[in-house]
Amino acid sequence: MSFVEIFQIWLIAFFTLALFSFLYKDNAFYKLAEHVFAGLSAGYYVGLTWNSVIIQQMYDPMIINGKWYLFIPGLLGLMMFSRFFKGFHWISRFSLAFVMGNTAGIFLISELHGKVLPQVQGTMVSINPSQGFGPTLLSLIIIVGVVSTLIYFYFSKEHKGLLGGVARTGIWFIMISFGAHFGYTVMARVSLLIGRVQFLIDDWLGSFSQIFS
Amino acid sequence: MTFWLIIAYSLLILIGAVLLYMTFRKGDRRYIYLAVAFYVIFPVVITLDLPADISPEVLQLYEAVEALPDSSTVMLTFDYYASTLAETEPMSRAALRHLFGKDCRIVTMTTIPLGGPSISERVTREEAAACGKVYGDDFVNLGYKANYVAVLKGMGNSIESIYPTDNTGTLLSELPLMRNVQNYDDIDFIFVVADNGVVEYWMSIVNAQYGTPVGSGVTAVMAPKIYAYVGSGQMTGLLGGMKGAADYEKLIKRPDFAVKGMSAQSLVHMFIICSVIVGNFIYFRERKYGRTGSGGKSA
Amino acid sequence: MTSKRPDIARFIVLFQFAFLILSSLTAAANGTAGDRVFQIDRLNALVFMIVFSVVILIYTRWARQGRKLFIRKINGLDEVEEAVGRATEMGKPVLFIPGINEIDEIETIAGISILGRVARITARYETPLLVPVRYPMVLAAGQEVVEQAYLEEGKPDACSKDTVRYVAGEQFAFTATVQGIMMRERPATNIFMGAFYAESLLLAESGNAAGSIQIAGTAQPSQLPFFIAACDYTLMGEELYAASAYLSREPLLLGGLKGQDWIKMILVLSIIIGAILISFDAGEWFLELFKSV
Amino acid sequence: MKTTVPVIIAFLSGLVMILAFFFNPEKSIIGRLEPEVLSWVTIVGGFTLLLGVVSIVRVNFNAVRRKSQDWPFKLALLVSVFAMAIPSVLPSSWSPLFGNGPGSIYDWLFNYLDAPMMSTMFAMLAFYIASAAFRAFRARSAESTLLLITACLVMLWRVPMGEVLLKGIYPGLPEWINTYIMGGANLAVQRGIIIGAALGAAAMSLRIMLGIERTYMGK
Repeated sequence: MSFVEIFQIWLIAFFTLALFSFLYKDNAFYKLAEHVFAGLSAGYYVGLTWNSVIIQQMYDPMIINGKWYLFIPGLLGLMMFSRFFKGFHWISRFSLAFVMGNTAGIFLISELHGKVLPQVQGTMVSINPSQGFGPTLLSLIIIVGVVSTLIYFYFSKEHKGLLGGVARTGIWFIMISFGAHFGYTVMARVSLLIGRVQFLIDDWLGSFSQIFS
Repeated sequence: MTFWLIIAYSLLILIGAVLLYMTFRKGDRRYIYLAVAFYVIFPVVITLDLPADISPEVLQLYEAVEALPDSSTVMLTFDYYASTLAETEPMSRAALRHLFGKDCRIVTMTTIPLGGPSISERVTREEAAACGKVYGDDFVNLGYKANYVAVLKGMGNSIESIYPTDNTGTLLSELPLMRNVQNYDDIDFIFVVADNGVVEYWMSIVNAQYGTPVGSGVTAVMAPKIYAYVGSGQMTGLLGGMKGAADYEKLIKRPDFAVKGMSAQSLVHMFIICSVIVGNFIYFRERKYGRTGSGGKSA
Repeated sequence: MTSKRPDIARFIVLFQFAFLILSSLTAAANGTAGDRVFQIDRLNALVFMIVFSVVILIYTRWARQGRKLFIRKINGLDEVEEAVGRATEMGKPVLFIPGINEIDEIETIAGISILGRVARITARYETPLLVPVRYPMVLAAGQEVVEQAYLEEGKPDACSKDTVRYVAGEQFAFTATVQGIMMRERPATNIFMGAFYAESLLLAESGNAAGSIQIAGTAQPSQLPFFIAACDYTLMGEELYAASAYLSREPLLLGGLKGQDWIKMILVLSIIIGAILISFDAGEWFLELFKSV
Repeated sequence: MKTTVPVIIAFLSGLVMILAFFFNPEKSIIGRLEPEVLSWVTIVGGFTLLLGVVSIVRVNFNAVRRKSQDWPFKLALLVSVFAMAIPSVLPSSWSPLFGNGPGSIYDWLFNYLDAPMMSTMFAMLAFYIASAAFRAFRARSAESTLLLITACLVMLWRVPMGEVLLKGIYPGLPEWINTYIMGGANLAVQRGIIIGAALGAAAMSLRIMLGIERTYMGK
């Protein structure tokens, strides 16, 4: 290992341990790591946006490919800066409206087409008992689960009587699902910790022998 | 050896019990943190291995890939950030080994600006070197382009319109592999490895609109949501988290990092379950005999 | 201004119908699937969208005409005001996070809308408000709603330029900073509304350790279990989108919720009918109605 | 002007996306418009970057100038912002250290500071999930009992050691959990939430397009 490599490993190890130290309590090391991290990541987005958006998506197509009409989003972007001038900040609403309206348009159709239709379709499963006990039970669980969850979100009536009963079934289903999800997620989180621990043990502790030999 | 294992397990249980006791005694959640750290570090030092079954979703994905004709073209995505490498990298590696082993041609890409291109470059090159594969003929790395919705849609029309060059700036027309790959029609299977919602766009845009089968490896946290899509047939097989990766490593008979990590998993899971059981036991005792001043609740 | 709105609404409905008729004609006149100008495969989505819009707009119209529309109590939303009140009593700030996504995600817009409502409450109580955000565009939108809210409550000076602040571009850098804010500024109330991912539990556990009252809302099913475990109140899925309407108590917005319920009932019926038809092998045509390509 | 024009802009920009969805991108101009408009949105977003930088610099610079609490850390933050940002916007043709390619300052800072810190923050979740489970999983009511029982069952099922234990109780139990809990109840609820949330999102989108909901201009 070269000196530079060892330096890099120690740097990573320092910031790793500094962030972990927050688990014990808030302290100066964590504060340092937190502020450096925040600064770098803000800077990272500057570089990223500059290179992959302003240059690649606007400047290059405009100058090289002659897509002159890209000045329109550019203008909308510049209008955002009206926020810096008192009395003119309403101009930035035009740009916000453009972006929000765009989002709304995409989501209006994509939520209905890409989510509601296929999920509703997928729930129409056969409950014919001739397919055997297991599949029928599964189909029933799915149909009752989806319907009762949807009913739980019904806003127009108090959850009383029949509606209340179904909604209560819904909340039971929701709790089972959330428990399952929580239990399922533990593994993912521990995996990440294993990754860090492996780094600290293999690379960082490993570098000690390099230093002392 | 067995003797030392028994000693090791007793030690594990003893330390866990002491830390749990301290948690209740002091009402301080930091003892739990300490226990978790201990249970993760221990197996990294001493390896323990236990057998397990393979989940059907993993088998489905494995079989879908296995059923591809040799030398088909597969798109492999690296839609994950460096932060989830521990879970996702073993999946990418297992997929690469499996696909290279079948002489498939692999097109890789990423929708992740932060680190995505460098991760895909590093992982594919390492695995390709191990399998003796050549860049440009056997695999191509397209890299990253902003705005994934537009990228995913655009590639249905023409990959070249979205990626005029590969990750290193070589024109696609100069890469032999890409000459026969215009759009999704020329891709037989899409293997998405993702740690975020992009995987749903691969289904709702690419699978739904172009019909190319999509299989995926996702982090454990996303897996339950994606189950819904395996059930509805929009997704062909699923690797969920480290266990999914370990299962896949076993299926391709190349056990590696994920298989090893599973013993640390076992210990932490067991500890959490024990702590919940003990916590409830004490909760019921307190409720029966009235609160007795232990700080269990604030922990 | 208000009188103009029904015209837009009527216009869109008319427009959609015209579009439907026109597109069916184009589709019918055209050749094979690939050549068509209109994607006829998506006709069902178009019809669904029109039915959806019409139902929502009818209810909105009824609401405007002053019909009484009942909306049940939504747990968590009633507590928002109380939680802000608690912060006021303790003399501590309220922390609001409108999710961690860019504004091209509808959940973020929902979060921003709720921020507008919450900012009115904090303006009324003169409670300090902290809104760290992760994207500059969310910053702009957030500043706009907060400034407007304080202006409308007649307290434009109580709102500092840095109430809404951009803290970091990356998910976990953002989280690290917010954790720091939670430990140092000790907000009495944390409100998380919008799209959250892995950081949900980091935020909620740190907030819990700092002893704050926490109200969360997200439509990300994968993060709901963690908010449920670590927050005092959690809005699930649809409730997040209902929140801004609910908090505003404007009949116009509440009307939309009734419309949603109506559609929900249609879907529930469709699921049951579809399942029965499928069970007797007679449901293929019915499934076709819900295909998505 | 201040409110009507934005409503019209929002309506039109949403409408384009809806129209584009139904038109064949190969046969009509409007179908091709979609990626174009999407990149417009990205460009507008790109410009707001300066707003972000101004905000973060102003907040921290004021703190440093007033020497308020923790000001040395705020200074570190400012230094980090500029250390990362300035070399990245300079053209790489000036020096290999500029730009954002391999070997640049930007790349180095990302790989050796930013990325490891991301992983570390993410890894902290392992500790938090354990403490959250310990604290929240109490059998206080029927609902919370269901939550904790399924959570424990699934945790057991997920790891090889637990799977052995579950099989000891009843050989079909792991399979049962996979089929009826994960693939049954869990799938059903996820679906229910997805459908409900999608309806809510679509309704919200409609309200925004029609200018009924316009918090972003103070209504």
